[in-house]
Amino acid sequence: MRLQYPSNIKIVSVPCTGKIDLIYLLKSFEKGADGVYVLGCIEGECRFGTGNLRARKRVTQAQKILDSIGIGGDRVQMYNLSSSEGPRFAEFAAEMTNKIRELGPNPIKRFREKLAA
Amino acid sequence: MSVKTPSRLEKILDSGQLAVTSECGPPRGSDPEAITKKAKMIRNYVDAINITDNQTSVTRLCSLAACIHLKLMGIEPTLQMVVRDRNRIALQSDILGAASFDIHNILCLSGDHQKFGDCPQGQNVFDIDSMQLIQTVRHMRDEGKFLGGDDIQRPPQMFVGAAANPFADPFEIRVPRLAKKVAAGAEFIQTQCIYNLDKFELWMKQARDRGLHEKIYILAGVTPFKSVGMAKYMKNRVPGMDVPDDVVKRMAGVPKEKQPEEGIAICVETIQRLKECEGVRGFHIMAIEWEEKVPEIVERSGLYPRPRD
Amino acid sequence: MIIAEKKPIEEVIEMVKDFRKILIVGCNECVTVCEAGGKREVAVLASSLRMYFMNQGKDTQIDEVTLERQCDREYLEEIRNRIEQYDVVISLACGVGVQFLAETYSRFPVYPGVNTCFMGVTEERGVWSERCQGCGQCILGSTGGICPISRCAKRLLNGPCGGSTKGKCEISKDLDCAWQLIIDRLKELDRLDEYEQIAPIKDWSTERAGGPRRVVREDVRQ
Amino acid sequence: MIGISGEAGNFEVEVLRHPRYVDMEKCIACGTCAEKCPKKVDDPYNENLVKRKAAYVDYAQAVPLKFAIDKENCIYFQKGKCRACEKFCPTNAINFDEKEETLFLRVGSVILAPGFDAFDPARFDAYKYATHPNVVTSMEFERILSPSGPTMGHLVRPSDHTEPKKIAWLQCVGSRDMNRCGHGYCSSVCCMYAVKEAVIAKEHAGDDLECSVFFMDMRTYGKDFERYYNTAREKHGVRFTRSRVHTIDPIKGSDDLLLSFATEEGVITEERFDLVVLSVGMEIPPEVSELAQRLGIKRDESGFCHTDTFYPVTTTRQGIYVCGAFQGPKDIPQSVTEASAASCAASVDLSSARGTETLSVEIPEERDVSNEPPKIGVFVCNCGTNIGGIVDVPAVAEYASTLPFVAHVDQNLFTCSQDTQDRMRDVIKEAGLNRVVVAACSPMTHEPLFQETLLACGLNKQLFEMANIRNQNSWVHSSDPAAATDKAKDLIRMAVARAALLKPLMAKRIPVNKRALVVGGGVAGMTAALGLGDQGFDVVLVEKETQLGGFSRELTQTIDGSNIQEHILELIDRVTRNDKIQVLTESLIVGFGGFKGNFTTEVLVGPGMYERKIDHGVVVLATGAREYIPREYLYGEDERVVTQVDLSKRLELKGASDLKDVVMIQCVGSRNDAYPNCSRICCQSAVKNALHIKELNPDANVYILYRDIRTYGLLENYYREARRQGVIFIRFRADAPPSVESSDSGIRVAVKDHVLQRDIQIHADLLALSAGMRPEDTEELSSILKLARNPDGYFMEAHVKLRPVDMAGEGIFVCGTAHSPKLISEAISQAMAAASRAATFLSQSEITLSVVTATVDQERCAACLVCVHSCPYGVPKINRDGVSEIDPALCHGCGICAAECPAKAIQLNCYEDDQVMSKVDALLEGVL
Repeated sequence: MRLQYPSNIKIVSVPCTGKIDLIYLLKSFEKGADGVYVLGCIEGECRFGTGNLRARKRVTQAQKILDSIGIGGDRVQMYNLSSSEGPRFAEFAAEMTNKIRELGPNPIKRFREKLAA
Repeated sequence: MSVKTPSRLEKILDSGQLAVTSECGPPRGSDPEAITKKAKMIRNYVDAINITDNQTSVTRLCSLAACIHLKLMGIEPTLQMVVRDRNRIALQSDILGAASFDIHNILCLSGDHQKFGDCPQGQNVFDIDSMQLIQTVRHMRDEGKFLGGDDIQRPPQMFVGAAANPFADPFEIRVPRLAKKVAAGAEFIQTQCIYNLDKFELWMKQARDRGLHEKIYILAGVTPFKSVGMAKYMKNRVPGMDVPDDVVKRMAGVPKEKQPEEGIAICVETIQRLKECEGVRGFHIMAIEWEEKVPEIVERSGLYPRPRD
Repeated sequence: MIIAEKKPIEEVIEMVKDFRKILIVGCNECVTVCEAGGKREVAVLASSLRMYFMNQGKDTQIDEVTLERQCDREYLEEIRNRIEQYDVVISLACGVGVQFLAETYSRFPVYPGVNTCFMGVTEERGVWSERCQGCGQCILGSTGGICPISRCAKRLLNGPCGGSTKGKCEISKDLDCAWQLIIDRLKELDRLDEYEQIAPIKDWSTERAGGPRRVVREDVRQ
Repeated sequence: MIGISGEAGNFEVEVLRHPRYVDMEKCIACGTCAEKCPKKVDDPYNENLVKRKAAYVDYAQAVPLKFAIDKENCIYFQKGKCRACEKFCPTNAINFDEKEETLFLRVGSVILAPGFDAFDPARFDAYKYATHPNVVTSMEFERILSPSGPTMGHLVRPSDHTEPKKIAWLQCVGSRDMNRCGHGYCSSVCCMYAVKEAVIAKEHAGDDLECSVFFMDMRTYGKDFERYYNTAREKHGVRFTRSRVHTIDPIKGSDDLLLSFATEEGVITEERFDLVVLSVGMEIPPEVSELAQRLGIKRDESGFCHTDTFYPVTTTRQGIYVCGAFQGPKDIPQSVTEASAASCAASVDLSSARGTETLSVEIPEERDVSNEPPKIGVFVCNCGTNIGGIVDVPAVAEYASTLPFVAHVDQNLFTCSQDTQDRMRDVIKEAGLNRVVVAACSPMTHEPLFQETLLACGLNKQLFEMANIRNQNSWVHSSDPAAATDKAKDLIRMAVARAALLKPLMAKRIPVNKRALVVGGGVAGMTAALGLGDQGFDVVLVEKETQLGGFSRELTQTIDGSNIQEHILELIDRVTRNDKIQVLTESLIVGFGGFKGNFTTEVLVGPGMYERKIDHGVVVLATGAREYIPREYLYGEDERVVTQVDLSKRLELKGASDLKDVVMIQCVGSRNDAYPNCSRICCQSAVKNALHIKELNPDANVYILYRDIRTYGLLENYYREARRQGVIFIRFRADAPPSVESSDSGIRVAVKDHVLQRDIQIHADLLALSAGMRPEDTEELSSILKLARNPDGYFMEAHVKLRPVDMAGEGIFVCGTAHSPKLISEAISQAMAAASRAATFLSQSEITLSVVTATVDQERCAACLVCVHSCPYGVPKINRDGVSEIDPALCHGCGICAAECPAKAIQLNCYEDDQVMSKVDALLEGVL
């Protein structure tokens, strides 16, 4: 369908969102990502049963941690869609990008600046 | 059963008359007036007055001091003692303290868990349990010895009581548990408030079947409802309480202003019915913050006047 | 096993916020199994702390290591060579491990990263419950294999109390009344008559009351 | 297909192939032709609600994904000039000279799967479909709900694109309607899809949307369908009204519609709706009828292919089989099942030819690269102008050459073309590359091709990585070429980083034991056993009773009069005479282990309980079901109360001459709180027995007390016939069931008739209960074989629609009533389907396992059991050494255990933590 979506999104693929470790989410921010979102299958339609539900729990855990260390839990999100839903993919991409734009850059990117100060 | 202590309560029970006891909760402050006032109200209508021991884990004036106040007024107190807050050293020590004032009745209890009291973060003790407290008092009285084995100079002379809840779960061990308390050395029982008379009578029957009614004096516990709200609260919120639906319905069936009267009526009817129940040797009237109604209940139940010395 | 819970990240931050070189030490035993202090939790805490410090504009070095056990000296020795580089250690082991680590490396401040809760079982993944308080005088033989000391809120040896309602404890509807369980079990074992035997007053000297405890086995001691 | 000559085993099929005017070899599906084509055409895939171009692809997921030119609408073909597509096609794939082609195919068997057409309601004037935009068919509504549809899933009505607040579904449009369209049959699928559409519409539009379904009988008879219906009604608040709407009228001055209908109580009512959906049925298209005629295949009066009850996929012409809606109206699961069944029947005919026309590829020995530092070759594809037109490919290639471990960079016009592949092969060899990154399109379509090239160079195919700079970049960021170029660099940097960490992995191959175990010797089990035995596979058939036949031994005849006992005897005869099939009766399964291709089952055989271990490659579960034993309506207390199965037997033995009044009660033990689902077969059982009584004794009165009559598909014809013969159908509501009393003179049945609005008393000689079905033995087997069951106890297939006879565990299949209640003909189809699916396993001599499996670092494992608890398939086990072990043959490769492991002792091959995080690290390089 070639729907346009923001180019700042890069995809890292995994066999199932159930494979996504909490550490992956945290480390992405530690390395300077402004936002991370997990795209899983529709709930109830995980090929492996409950992988996407587990992923959602981990996203919630990551949100809590990011909130408590001042990075902002809203920077990590989970969305669900099926493989035929191109428009929703583009919609989520735009939604996430807007959300991150509102939140601004990952605050740790100003680390060097703050260190110098 | 023969009289073993100078307790007046024991004497009355031993004489075969129906005993009447009641209870007072000490104040959350140091004014003794709160106790003495309540006690004056009911002194001529009961044979002994229990003083609760930090009931529902809410910190109050201590049971021992309140008992002393009664004693000084010439009223016979029953010292309630829970094992929640004191270890075996403190318990024995307080028993001796009470005995030094010639307090002759003690009621041995576990005590409510502190979780719902005013110090939910506090530690509890439970060094020994209520069953073992019964044994301890009897050991101190009858053997004249401390738990540690040493002799007691002037051992305490106490008539030893325990609580029983005929309604708590599991029902099948209610009578075995009573038997266990008898075996531990309890001499009288004050029961949980009775609303479910059928179930109470079943319990009594089972107790009679084992001959327990001849080994221990059972005082049936009653508490008048002030309102339908109180009935519902007791039904739903108080652990181990059995309030049948028809009792709640009966309270709900009268206008709000008539409810206190209805509560008293239920209470009086309960006493009257249980007077006929073999093995019931008296009544323990717990009129919670409503002590002024005790005389009326006693009178209307035909339990007045009380025996004189 | 020993059950522990992760401390809130805020509490850990408060403990170590003034240090610059932090070593987080996990334990591959109980705390791994109860998912509070294994390698994964070490990585999660490390990553979280790194981000926290960077966000504060602080250049803090945070390293991770997970030992086989922290309650044996030999395993603790594995970090002897590298511990010199740090100015603080956070241990995600139970209180036992934290102390032994602190004892072994007495020059280093050691902070706990978990709250040690109790000795218990995994009821299901994510649910753990207490089974033993280590009283040193096991009475399970007379209570049908159910411990009233660790499972009754009042530690009654002659329970239940009057608060037992529909098989649940007076302090919580989610908590089984231990004495109900004991009675059910005795019944199942056809031993309900034993219920009427009065449990004697317990000797607590082998428990906490007796002071810090120690077991010495001369037959195996070297 | 023009025609078939010859005979079974040796057909010659004449096929006329229409030109697509696009060379399939050259087309790279870039879509330039469609983009440049000036001609807009109605898009039939989207029910003509939007336009596509004359150069087109059917839909985004079409297979093969190749474009075509719609000759009827092409400007060049119609007017003689244009050829814009040809001019712009980057691969010169357009070929206007392509001609029609006649092919002659030599085949042994033929399977017909020509499908159906949705009924066109334009011919119903009263429904205004042809004239009012807000009356749509269910097919159109499907497209409106679809995210890839004309409104991208935004629920709006056609007339004004506003969101409807009130939608009505009208059932049985073009079905169960002899008067207006001559379709007497039920289309089987419309009730369920209407419920689904209503639920999804509410999910899209929110709970404020009012959804009303107008129906005659709600036919949610399939596995777990009734639960769905109940949820739609109770949880989602979909309203169901029992009425056939007679007229839809436009409301003047608005785009709304007025529905006129009579309620069940006979009250004439009108109601306004924003949108009306016609639940259109199925019909056989004229071209299919013509095809059948050309092939000389018999059809029934409704146009569906004629088949025999016991041979449900066999046409009247030998060697030609049928599946799908041409065989009779059916839903997707049953179509998929039947397709496998047809393939089983065809494979039996062809079994002697199996494996005779295969080719094998020579692969050079693999190079050991374990001691070499990574040497990565990066191939950046222009994809014609698809990538190159947006992304600055030379700059990207230049950038790639600066990345660590990159030893060679190429840019290609089409990396997937044969000449580029040849060149890649040379470069790998010359430059000694040991990792390859292709920056092009989607690995979904192209990874296997590039991996072939690696294999041909002696490189392990795992040493390959793709960066999708087309689908994830140039196509979707075409408006910002600079950003797309930057992103291409990022994606390649990520791919190179991962490539450097790739390790060769050898796919494990395991031999397949070519024997099948069939559990259950009823109709399904015997049919499955024959399906495999007749293809030449060894079968062990395990039956717990002393004789074969299962529950069908209790049955007499099917609704069309076919003799069930004769068929069972024939099956038993064929099974026992088949030397490939070994039958173990009085046998009990007590143990099970192993994995796909290599199972071992322990069986206790015979009265002596002699223990046998059977090694086998697959399992077919056919344990069946039995009739529910009613606790309702005096069953077992009064001998005049019987079940439908009892009644059938009685009619067979004693006839019906002594019967004056017979009452039947439906849904006994089904559709209630304890057992919410429909048992599917009981309505037709009642109709069958009612017709039988009428045949034996036309004077007898038969009353059927029902909730919905669910004679789906062609069974509807029997329901109509029963009404014609005077069988009286009385509906009752679930909350007011009939009451039954016993008296000396008969059984008194009282029920409230909702049409007549009064209580009815019937004095019956006999009361027949339509008792539902209950699964047999699934509980114990599920614990031994670790199988999933639904809440009713039936085995749960791997995927309800797409894998209807596969169990989740590979190599295990299910059929018959062990799967759900069903008719004999359906059980036979499913048994053949299970045999066919099993044969796909057994026909291989070895299975190649996926390399994507989890492995445990046993040194680190804390034996915490988290993997054991979190694996969806129960694969990890704590082994004798006290650590977790994951059998690669059983692992499905989801990686859940790896993510959950608190000791981080599990890694998933190809997705090891450092491989995944290398991409993140590379992406964010230099950010801090």
